[in-house]
Amino acid sequence: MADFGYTVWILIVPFVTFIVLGLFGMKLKARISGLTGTLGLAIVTVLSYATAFRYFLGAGLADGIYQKIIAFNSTWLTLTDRLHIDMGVLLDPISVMMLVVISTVSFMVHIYSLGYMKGEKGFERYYSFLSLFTFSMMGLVVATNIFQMYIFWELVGISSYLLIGFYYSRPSAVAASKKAFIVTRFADMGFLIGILILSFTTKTFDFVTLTDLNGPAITSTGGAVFLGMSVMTWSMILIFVGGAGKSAMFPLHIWLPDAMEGPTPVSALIHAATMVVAGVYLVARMFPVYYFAAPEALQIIAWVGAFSSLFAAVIATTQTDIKRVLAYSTISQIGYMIFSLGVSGYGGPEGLGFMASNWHLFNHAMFKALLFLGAGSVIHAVHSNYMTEMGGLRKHLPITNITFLIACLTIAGLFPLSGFFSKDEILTAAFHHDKVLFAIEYLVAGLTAFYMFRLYFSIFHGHDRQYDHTPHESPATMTVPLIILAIGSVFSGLLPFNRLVTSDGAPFESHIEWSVAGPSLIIALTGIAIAWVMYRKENTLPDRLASTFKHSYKWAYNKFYIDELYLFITKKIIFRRISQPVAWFDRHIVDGTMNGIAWVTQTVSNRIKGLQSGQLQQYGFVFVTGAVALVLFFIYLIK
Amino acid sequence: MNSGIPLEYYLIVATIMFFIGVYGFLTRRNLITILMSTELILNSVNINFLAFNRFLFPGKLDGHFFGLFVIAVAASEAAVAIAIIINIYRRFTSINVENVNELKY
Amino acid sequence: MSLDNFLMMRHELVLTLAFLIILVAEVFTGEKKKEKFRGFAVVLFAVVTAIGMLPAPEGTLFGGMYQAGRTTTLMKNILNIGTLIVLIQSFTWLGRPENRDRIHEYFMLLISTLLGMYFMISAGHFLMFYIGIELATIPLAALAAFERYKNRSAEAGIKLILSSSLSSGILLYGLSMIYGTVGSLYFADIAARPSTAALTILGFIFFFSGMGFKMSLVPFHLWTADVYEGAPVSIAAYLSVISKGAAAFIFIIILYNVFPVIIDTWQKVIWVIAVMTITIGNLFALRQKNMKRFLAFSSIAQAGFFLLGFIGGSKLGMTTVIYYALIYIFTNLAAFGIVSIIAEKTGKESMDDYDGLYRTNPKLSLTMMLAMFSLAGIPPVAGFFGKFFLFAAAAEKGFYVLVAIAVLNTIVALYYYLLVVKAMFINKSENPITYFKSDFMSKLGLAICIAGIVVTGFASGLFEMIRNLSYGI
Amino acid sequence: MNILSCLVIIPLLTITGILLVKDARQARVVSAIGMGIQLITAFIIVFMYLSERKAGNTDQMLLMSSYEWFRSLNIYYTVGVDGISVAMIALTSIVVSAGVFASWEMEDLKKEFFISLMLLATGVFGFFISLDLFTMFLFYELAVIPMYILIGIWGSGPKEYAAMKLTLMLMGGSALLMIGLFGIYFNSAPDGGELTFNIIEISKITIPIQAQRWFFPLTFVGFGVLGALFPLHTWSPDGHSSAPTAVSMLHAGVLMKLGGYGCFRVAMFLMPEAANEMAWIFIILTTISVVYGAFGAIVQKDLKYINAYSSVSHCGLVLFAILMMNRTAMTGAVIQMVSHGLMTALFFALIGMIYGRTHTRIISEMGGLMKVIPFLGVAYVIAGLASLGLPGLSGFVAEMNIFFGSFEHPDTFHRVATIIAITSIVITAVYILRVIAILLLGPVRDPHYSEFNDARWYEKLSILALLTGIVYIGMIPSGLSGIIRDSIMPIVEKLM
Repeated sequence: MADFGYTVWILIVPFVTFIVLGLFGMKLKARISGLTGTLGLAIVTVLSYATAFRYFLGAGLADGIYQKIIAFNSTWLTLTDRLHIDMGVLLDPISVMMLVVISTVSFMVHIYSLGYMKGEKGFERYYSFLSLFTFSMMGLVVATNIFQMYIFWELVGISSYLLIGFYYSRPSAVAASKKAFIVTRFADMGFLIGILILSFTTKTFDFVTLTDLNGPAITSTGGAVFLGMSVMTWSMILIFVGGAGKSAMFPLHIWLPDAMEGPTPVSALIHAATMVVAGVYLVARMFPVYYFAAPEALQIIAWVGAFSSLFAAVIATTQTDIKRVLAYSTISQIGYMIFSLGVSGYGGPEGLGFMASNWHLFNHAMFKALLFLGAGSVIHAVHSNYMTEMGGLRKHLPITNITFLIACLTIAGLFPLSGFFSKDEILTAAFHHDKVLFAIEYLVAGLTAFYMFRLYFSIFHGHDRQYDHTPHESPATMTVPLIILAIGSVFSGLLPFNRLVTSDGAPFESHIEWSVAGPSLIIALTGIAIAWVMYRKENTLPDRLASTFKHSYKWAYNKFYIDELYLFITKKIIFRRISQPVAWFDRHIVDGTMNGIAWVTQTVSNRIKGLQSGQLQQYGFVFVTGAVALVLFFIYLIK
Repeated sequence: MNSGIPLEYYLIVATIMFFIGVYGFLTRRNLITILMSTELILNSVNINFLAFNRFLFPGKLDGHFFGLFVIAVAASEAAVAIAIIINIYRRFTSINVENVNELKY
Repeated sequence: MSLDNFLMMRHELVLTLAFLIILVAEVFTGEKKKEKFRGFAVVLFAVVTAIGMLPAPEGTLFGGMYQAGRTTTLMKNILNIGTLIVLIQSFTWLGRPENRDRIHEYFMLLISTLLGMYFMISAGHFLMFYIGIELATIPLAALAAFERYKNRSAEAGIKLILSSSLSSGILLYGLSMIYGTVGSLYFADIAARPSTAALTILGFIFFFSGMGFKMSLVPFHLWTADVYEGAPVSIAAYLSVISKGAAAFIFIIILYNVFPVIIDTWQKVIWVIAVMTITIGNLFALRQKNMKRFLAFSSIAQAGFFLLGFIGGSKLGMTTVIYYALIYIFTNLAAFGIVSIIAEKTGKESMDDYDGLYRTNPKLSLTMMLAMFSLAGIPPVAGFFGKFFLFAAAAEKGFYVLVAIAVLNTIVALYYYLLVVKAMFINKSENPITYFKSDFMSKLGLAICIAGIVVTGFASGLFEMIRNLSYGI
Repeated sequence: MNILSCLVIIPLLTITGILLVKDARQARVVSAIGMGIQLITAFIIVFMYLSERKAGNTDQMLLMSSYEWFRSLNIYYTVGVDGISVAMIALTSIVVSAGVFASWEMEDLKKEFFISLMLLATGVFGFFISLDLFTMFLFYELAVIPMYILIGIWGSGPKEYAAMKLTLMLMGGSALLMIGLFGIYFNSAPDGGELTFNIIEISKITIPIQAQRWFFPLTFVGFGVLGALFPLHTWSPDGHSSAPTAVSMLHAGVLMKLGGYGCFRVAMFLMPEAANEMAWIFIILTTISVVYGAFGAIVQKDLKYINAYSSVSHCGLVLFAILMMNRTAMTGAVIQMVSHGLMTALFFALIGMIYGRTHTRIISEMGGLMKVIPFLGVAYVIAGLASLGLPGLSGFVAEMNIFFGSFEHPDTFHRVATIIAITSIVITAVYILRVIAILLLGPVRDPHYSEFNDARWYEKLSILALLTGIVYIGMIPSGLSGIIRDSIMPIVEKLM
């Protein structure tokens, strides 16, 4: 088997960049630090692509099956006699695919940011954080064991926190970053407990051992049963909670729309293409365990994914902030991927959902990054986030217009763009699994097409608004990445994923099932058509519709009040009902007891001062009484 | 030598004297009287010593000697006490024990 | 009786000699030289102390009435050292005009009380013990009333003398009962003829009350605070360390030598009294503002701690009692020394007057802090070692509950000792005690105390020596 | 002379040096030099320890030496170190040095301040090297008492009350401890023979179980008070908030570790049977500590109070892990001690520095400091991240050891307790991020802030010393964890 030892550098390079820019960035010129970061990423990209080519073109194959290759592994910390945390690089189809996705998008974002972030204060800080993120995300995907994954999982969380709060003097950004971190942290607690239970049952963290079909995770009968489900199922559900948190699945999705407070390229990289799909990756990584040892968990995953995709799509139709629309669209699309894993089987054609999910992940990374970067380009031009303040931009931003349109068509799933292929496979997998879920996803497909084109038409069509200055096309540093990503979006549908990324590593045959794909195309087109009618030209139709469905619209517009619910729980319950009473209890009861002891002592001391009255005869009385009392006590009571 | 009065009688007298002394110490207001009450206590002790010696251990004279020494010591004690009482009288112009209570609590 | 035998009484003899020298000297000293006489007397006493350190024969005299052993010699030496410090500390005070013509009296009275204590410690018979205890008490009353023109001094004197006569009456009453049951007042005889009759117990408890008075144990302690406050500072110091130390020594000797048979009873009595003493002493000390009164109550609580060494009846117990007494002498004398220096220079005795003392008189404050820490049992000063071993002695025999009560009380004690530290170091004052220079003798006195406080704890050799001279039941 | 004793002697020599210098301003230089030497000595000891181990010496304690003290009571001055003490010594020397630099601009009574600080250091170092219960106890009390002076004189706010409360509660703990030590001592020779205070000697025999049942809780609670065991932790918020910077650092950073260290070195190691029997009570209490401290921290308004409650939570975790009685959890406990020591010292140092500039510690009265004092701001964020257990920083390593170790227990009770304890990591994130958001981020609140200087050289030195430790442990934990794992073995074996 080929030597992939050099892949360690994929981790080392961005880390070094992070350290260098973090410590000495202040001293460097802004441009130099930007270029340093981009150069580091270029190296990573080259290495990732090289690895991908080598892996998929033979080096990863053995007996016609793509193997799991441990390119590097070293013990970082010994926990118990059998559990130890390793740091290493695991190469298998999904991790290699992720390397490509992350390095591509990240590289594009690095280049794009050179233009987009130009002149921002803290440019070097921005690049240093980007490097940290890239490092963490790379570490996450190449993790050889679930604990390494958890470590990098936390690190991507913190990078996300830092980048969302990049404009730290803006209170909304600060609040958003805090919210993102705490929500995901809460989910990570589930992940950690899940790991605890899993590792306790299986005595290993290692992915290779865990996903081995004869390994302890799969062969164990699950042991104890708790609330009707085996311990294994519980642990896998808890692990999924972690994934759901990162991937912003309902009901842990609330942080993602707010996370749009960060710079737009960051949203493209972290909150659209890479970090948020970590949950999908996690489930894919543990897929055999889910499938064989915790089928109930997989069922839950399917429903969570389906519901999230529907839920987010509905909200997306009502939002006016373009980045928020994209954020809800992201949730919806990730819901697709998660759902797809939930309805997948294992091995060969059975594993269609698994393959489709990963394929969609790949395509989604391309077109969603493209959408965000396009949105960034728009925002850059008009200095606003609200589509109500935009219109007719296609004349001013020709390149952005074209690329954005391509992305919208892709996400709507029009043949022969990449989105069509992966979405079709997902629907096919669902069709064979569960008809209800399948119906939901059909609906979502239509909604997706509708809200994407609502967005597109609102921004690029209609008539001009009053702009402060005439919008103009972005510089080349920004448009080139758009073009590259557009190309990616168009053509990634042609990649033979069924040969490369499958649930068991073995290629299988799959083709487009037109009985599923045909209606889906029609639904998508219908969605686009409705959007055309409603938003192509300025008219009153949307408003009339909104007032007809006043209540549902209001609920959707307010994101079904989930945020308020959270606010209620945190502010009212945790802050008011738990923390303040705890603080009060501590001050007044626990501390009060301590002070009370002191008070009692003082009081007693004051009360008995009369004993020392200064009267000689009273002293004598006490003396004699004391003596007599002792006598009585010892002679008549003790004896 | 035995006069026919049994030991118990002496002891009862001594005990009564002891408690009269204590009672006097606790109730009289005049310092001199208080001093006298302590002499009563000491004398009750002397009776005890002498009676025990005489009745139970006539062979040795421990008790007798003890009595003598107690008397001597009591005298010196009284001397010092009275000297202080005189000083009290000078300072407080009274020898009422209740007035002598500047120091308390 | 040969000269050798006589040398057994060396401590007493030397002391008597010193007494006589002072007496004679008074006659021949002119009016003007009287002030200088202080120095002579202190040096004389230093010589007495030094002679006490020389090796001496052991044995008994006067048919067993007087016993001299290495333990008693040690105890006397400890008391000598303490008295020497007291004398050094009283040097300045004696120089006052109103005291000038009574310097001799002061020395003679003090020496005679010490003599009384020696006889008490060396007693082999209760008669000797009684004479000793009275000799140690009566002159003290005179000393307490030494300041003729102060109401408080007179009050202290009368309270001391009358309380003491009541207590010695009760003590004697108890002794007469013991005499009645045993038929002898020789220590050896009483120990050899065990009697657990109710009358013996009754006698013992009366005897105990008398000793409790000397050691100021609750509920026999009420005179203590008033007398300490009213008496001159050096006499209060003397009362609180020397007199109390001597009482503790003879008490433990008597408990070990005379009443080993009724150990069950006296352990219970001591248990109860110790708890009461420590607790009540602490509770009262908590509130005090007058430094002398404060130290009085603190010394009551300390007396309770001594009882923890008694209760086990073991060799370790006696060792720790003697060891702690030594530490306690240095510690408490340091505290009293500072109180007396400040009282002497400024006339202030209240704790509030000590506010901000550190800023003006840092050295005094530091010494006081050491003393307070030592009293509270904080390492690395000697008090820590003393307390630790005392508690160990009680724990050795399984009195864990008593130890628990005692250690919890040390927290209360720590509180009020820290109040003094707080006053000196932390509190700020509008008009603090201004800076003053102490004279040589005050410094010398404090220096000895500091050396004692710092060294005694670490000097394990001293502890071992005391242990070799101690014994258990 | 034994090199370990140097750790006690150097601070004492430093005190002498401070006394000798004329100018009070020189006191800080003398202290800095003294603690510099101390730091070097500490690392020489670490090196010596490692090389000795490498040479194959498998004794439990290395570098031992023993001097007779109170012969008849069998009290020796015995010193020796294993991996745990070595780790604690290194921690202490770092924190003390950082503390000296953090109090560089001490204004009032400089000499006295540094003398008290050195005295405190003497006590702490002495405690960690002692193998004799008596000397250990002596150093323990020696470390506690200078706190009174330090807080009382140089503190802020209700300092007198806080100082008194802290001292009395800690001494109350040591009072219980003293009884416990007597219990151990007088039961150290159940089959006759000589009583001993030597920990190693006592660990070879079994103290009668009836005695253990009495004295284990006393010893554990006695040490536990210093380790902020619920409900005896209330000295901590008041004490920490009133103490001057360096004292908060030392106290939270090092002194509280005395509690945890004592708990397993004395209470659990010497009385394993009772420890096994009674652990459940204390597990409940420590679990409460962990969660309760974290919740308590959420609503605090004063920076120091937040950290004080956070310390209650984190130190609760130390005791919690110790009670889990297996190798991993106890290793985690020790790492947590080191880690918490470093990061909480850093926190308090930073709070002191921020306070020195803004003259307030109420978080709602500050805002946007990151912009004006970025160095301090970034350091605060890193300390916060370490505190909430971010991988790559020390807190994570400790917590993972603790949680995985605790979860090793097959019974439900331990595992439920573990899961409850885990929730603290979320709550910690809440209060840490809340502070960071209000204090450092957002718009600059006050135009005067622009006059602030960022960290000065001595402040940077102090911060960097602590940060290095945090990052080192977080990045390369295997060194520390390896040393501790080996050394914890004898204790765990005894507990099994």
